Amino acid sequence: MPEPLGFLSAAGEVVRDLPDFARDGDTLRALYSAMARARTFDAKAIALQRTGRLGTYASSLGQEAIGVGVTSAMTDADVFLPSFREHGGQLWRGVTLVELFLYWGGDERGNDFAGPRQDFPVCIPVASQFPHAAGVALALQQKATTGVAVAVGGDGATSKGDFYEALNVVGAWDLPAIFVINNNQWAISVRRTDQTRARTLADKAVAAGIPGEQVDGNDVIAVREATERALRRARDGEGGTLIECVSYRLGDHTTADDASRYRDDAEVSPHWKAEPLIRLRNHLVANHGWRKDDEQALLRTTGDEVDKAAETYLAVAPEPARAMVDHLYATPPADLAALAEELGDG
Amino acid sequence: MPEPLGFLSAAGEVVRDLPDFARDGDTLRALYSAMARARTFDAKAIALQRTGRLGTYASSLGQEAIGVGVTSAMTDADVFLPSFREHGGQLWRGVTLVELFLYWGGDERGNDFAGPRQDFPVCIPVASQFPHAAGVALALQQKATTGVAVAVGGDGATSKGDFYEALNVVGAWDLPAIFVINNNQWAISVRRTDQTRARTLADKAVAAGIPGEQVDGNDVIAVREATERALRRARDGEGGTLIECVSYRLGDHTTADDASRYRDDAEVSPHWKAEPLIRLRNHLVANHGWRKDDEQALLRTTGDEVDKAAETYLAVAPEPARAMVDHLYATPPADLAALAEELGDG
Amino acid sequence: MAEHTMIEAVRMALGRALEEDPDVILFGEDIGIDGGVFRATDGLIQRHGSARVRDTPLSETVIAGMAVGAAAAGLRPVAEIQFMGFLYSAIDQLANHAARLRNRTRARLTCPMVLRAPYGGGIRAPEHHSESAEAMLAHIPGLRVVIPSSPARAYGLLLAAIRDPDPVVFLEPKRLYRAISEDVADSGEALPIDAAVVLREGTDLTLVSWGAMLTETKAAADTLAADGVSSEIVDLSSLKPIDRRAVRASVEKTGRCVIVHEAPLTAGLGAEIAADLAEHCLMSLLAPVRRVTGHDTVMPYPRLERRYMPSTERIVRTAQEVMEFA
Amino acid sequence: MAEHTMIEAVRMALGRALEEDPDVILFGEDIGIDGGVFRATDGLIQRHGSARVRDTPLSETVIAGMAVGAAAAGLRPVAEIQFMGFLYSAIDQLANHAARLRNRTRARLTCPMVLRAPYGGGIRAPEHHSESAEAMLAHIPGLRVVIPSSPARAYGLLLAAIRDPDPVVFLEPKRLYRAISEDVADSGEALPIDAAVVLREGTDLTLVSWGAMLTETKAAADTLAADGVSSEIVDLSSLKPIDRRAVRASVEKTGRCVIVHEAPLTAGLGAEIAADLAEHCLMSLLAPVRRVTGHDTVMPYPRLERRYMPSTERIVRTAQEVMEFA
Ligand SMILES: Cc1ncc(C[n+]2csc(CCOP(=O)(O)OP(=O)(O)O)c2C)c(N)n1
Ligand SMILES: Cc1ncc(C[n+]2csc(CCOP(=O)(O)OP(=O)(O)O)c2C)c(N)n1
Ligand SMILES: [Mg+2]
Ligand SMILES: [Mg+2]
Repeated sequence: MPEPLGFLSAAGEVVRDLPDFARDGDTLRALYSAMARARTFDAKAIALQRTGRLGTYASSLGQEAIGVGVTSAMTDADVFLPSFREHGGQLWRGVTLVELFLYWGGDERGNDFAGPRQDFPVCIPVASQFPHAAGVALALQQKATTGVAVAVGGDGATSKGDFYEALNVVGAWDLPAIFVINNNQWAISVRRTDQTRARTLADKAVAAGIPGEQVDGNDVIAVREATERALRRARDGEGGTLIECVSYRLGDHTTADDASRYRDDAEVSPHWKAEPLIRLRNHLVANHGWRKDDEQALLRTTGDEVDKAAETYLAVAPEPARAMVDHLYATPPADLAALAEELGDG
Repeated sequence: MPEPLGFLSAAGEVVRDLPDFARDGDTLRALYSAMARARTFDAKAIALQRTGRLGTYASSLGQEAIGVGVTSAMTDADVFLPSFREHGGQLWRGVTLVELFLYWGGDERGNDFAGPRQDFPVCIPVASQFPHAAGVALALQQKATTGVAVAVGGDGATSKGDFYEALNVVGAWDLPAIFVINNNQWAISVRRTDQTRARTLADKAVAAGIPGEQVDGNDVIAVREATERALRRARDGEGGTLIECVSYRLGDHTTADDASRYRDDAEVSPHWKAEPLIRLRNHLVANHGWRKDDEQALLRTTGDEVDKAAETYLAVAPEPARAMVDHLYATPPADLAALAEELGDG
Repeated sequence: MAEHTMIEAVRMALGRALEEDPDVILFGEDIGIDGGVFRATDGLIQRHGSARVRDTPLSETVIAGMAVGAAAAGLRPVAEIQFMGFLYSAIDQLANHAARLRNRTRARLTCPMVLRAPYGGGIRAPEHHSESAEAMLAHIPGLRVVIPSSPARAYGLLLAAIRDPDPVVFLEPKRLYRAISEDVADSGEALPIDAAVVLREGTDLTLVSWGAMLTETKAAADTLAADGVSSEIVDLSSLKPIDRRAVRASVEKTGRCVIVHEAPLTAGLGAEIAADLAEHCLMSLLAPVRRVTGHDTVMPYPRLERRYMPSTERIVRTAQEVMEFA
Repeated sequence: MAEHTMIEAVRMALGRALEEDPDVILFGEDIGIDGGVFRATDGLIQRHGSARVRDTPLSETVIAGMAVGAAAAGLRPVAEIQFMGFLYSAIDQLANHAARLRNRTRARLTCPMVLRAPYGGGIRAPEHHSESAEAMLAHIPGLRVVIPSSPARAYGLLLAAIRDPDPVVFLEPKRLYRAISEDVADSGEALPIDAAVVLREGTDLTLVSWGAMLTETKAAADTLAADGVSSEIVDLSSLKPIDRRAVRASVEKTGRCVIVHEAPLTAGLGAEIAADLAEHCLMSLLAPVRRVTGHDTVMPYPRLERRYMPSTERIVRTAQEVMEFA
């Protein structure tokens, strides 16, 4: 069984020849900053939830390298279809912090991204984004673009028929789609090893006859590199890829969850040593002159930015009641038009 | 890529050491007779359908070794969950010809087997029997029996989420279940190779982390042997197995289908040389003294038996209208009780 | 103008859509070289190629879900579910995604897809091949559910469904596929998608139905006419949204109503219509609103199928009771 | 006797069933060591072991389909779908198999399974976590659909569902899980499963509802009582089959009826009740039957959720209109 693809050890040492992009300090700094931004957003979101100012929230703590690594390889021609745990990826794609807060605060306008207009919003029904990704890939293929559909789901998502049916059609039709698994070892309280007996989740690609690869999901360089390769293959008409990113969910499943019910600290602690930010920071410090100042400045600006976004979000008044029917159809049928009137702008 | 497990060549020569059961002439004659019986039933069913005396019917022509091979390895402790194309298997299990005619003639009583009371009836929604098999296996395991749930589905069925979700839980829970794929190369008009890019359908077992094996589905000895081994593993607590039986659908998909729309005779003809009855007959002739007389006697008795069963079936009056509500619940709710009265015995 | 069956009209509309809009794409099981098990797509792969007329793997969830994705990304997928009995696996994608994408993105992403499926019984098909589960779909906000009742209506409504900017489930009464022919011009003209139509005007009684059951409904109206009862026949046509005004207007005129559908009684769509009338037309009603439906049970196997389906006689008898009510 | 919340009552019933019948088995996502996301199964795996309280992979189709197989093979599976919004993937197995197995085998195989799922909104949950799709399930012949309205009723009805020889979908109003406590004895006594109950007797008006909406319905009845209007409250309780006699009897007495449910209006289960009354009680009705329901749209995200849900005020206002009708 091959090791998952990785370039940086948990301590940040280079363990394999770096891909070109990872030799560039600016690129690495950008990746690091993006992960830090996601983590800061995360902390703020949890704080807001704890004080009743945000809805149930799914933290990406410890898995920031996945969303950031994947999306940093993508272009505007591609389409991103996240699960509910890829805030870092959404942010990299251009979704704003305010939009994310709005979504998690329970406001549909959070899905009306100013940025990546073609990207899908957060997907709550587990694995149901994979069929969409197949459909998006079909459209991209049909319209002879170079675009690729890139969907992310969890380890639990791989047990669902949607995942499998979609993977299979991606194979059968050579669709330009990449399915990324954020294997954070847990689906709420169910361990990866209780979810499936498959040796790796990447192995599930065998069932669809497409390449599957396991990468170190805490190594943003590995995630990006694997995604870049898969994107290249897809753009070259070679079809889809399944990428399993091995990571760990350091926090609760969501703010509604209490992970201490089903796992010990003793299990969690070692994973803190392997999380994605430390290793890249170590690498930046050792190789690209990243200093304490840089770190502090980053945390400060990111913190400020997130705080400001939170304030903006909190100041956004809810939509009028009629919004709940105004967008159901392009042209509201008679009854809904009447209902909208009745609900009014209050 | 290993060859599918096979013992008899298309011509009936032994190409691999025979398992013990296959050295016994009586056993082989029983298997041959069962396949011939299925084929005779098949011909009669098609004839009845063509003359408006049976509903739409799915022929098992050319795939008789699968149902017969699989069920001949099973015991009464096991549960059979067929698709809609495993008449030979159902007959071996003890379902009567009259019951099969009734079912395909559009009468629910055809599912009320006198014989294998625990077996499932024909399953029309493709692949939906696999979750049932997982559930049956769970019950067999829970009740500490030695029983195993054995489900059969088609190559097309392997594309459906039901198949995959069930296979996965069989793996995750070590359930005593065997999933058999009748890979007859076609799902109505869709070729196996357009159904999935998986190298083999047996390979799909990788996604569930259970053993998968490809066997020559036209070699009843191979099918039975692979099933016996899988049954043994399951009874020993070693969990489930996926068995792909490679065969070919010689006839139309059903009597409602016209296969000439999507495949040429040129494709079909060579497969007639590999079909399961000829090879076993040749083997019986060469090794077990099977003579023309035996063959003719078999065809005669089987033909008579099937004709008589058809007559019996045709003489069975439809149920009274109230039957359609009488069996919906154990105790009909008030409205249905009233409806039953109203519909009456006419 | 030539006479066409409904299956031909469906095919004509699909062909027209493929021709007029390069974004239209068809996929489903056996719709390619086989032309669909009912031949709705016969010849289309030859004319439009295997990129635009595609056989899918046997995966209803992905058929629906892929349509959502393709629609959001700029295609106009017209997907087929081979029989309504196999559409249940698509409900999750319909309810949780197709019907919501516009609303939950505040119209950033939309879902102009059509999911076609033959529905209904009466052709002695095997079990699970005769479903009429339209009411389940009509309960999903954000969907459209449309059922044509004749070749011409199938042509015009299917074009309307394909051009509609929102998801439409288009249910084809398979019993009518070849049962009737009528003049259908391949004019490219769509019919209004949200409108019920009065198929026959009348004064004494309103008969509301849709799809194949209009056959028995019309026959019942004929019988009733011979008895001097003038029935107005409303073809509901759009089951979601419902053209409540049209139904109410008819019942306000006639004062009596019988609703006919093939699906089981309980929570069938007839309930919604009767409830609407009970709320909005109570004072116009001269008699209880009655429903003639499939019995409240699973569609039986072919041998008892006829005993399940609402018959002309049942409709006539119920209508007579409604007429006699005082 | 001690006071218990509904979630405790559910847990008590599950524990009792596991104790009294070795064939009872529980499975679902996170129901083991985590005790279910709402803690309905808290402590059960410790008491009954991981063979009888099982965490499934994340696979709703197989949860339902495995329950069918296990039930047919002699177990009494009580499976959980984590939220009703994820139950759509189970509908195929429910409609095509669970509901039919007895009928299609003429009772050779039966399906004594329960599928539990929390349903409904009002707790500011994320999208897809607030579904009320009970009407879709109530349209499936062969199923039972049951919704409790209080801890004691949850206990008694869940035991009844588990002991019932046919498949039951047991929908738990999650808004009530911890909202109310009442005396619940762990007596092992089941409640009648097919019966509606009159929660409060009255003479002027019948209010029909179920599950969590009975909270607002009762509050509305209180307000109306202060105005001198005496409301009879019928808790439908069994949504399939419907206890039509109980509803009719009440409306025949009061002459007026308002139905309250959280699901969207169109083709909601209120339609069936109104239709039944329109057919069978027309002459008793002194006013149109009205429905107060969730708006005919998708449940909005939390910020607008309250504006979607039927409020006490909406019920009162509608009831007043019904009372004023002349
Ligand atoms: C179809 C479906 N079933 C159940 C749920 C409830 N649920 C939300 S997240 C989750 C676990 C998901 O695990 P995984 O796929 O590993 O993703 P993770 O949360 O670990 O990122 C479950 C069961 C859901 N959202 N969708
Ligand atoms: C879920 C589902 N979708 C579609 C159908 C219609 N249908 C009946 S058989 C069939 C093809 C099945 O192919 P395969 O699984 O290879 O079995 P075979 O018929 O070849 O034995 C289809 C599409 C069905 N019965 N069930
Ligand atoms: Mg996970
Ligand atoms: Mg096949």
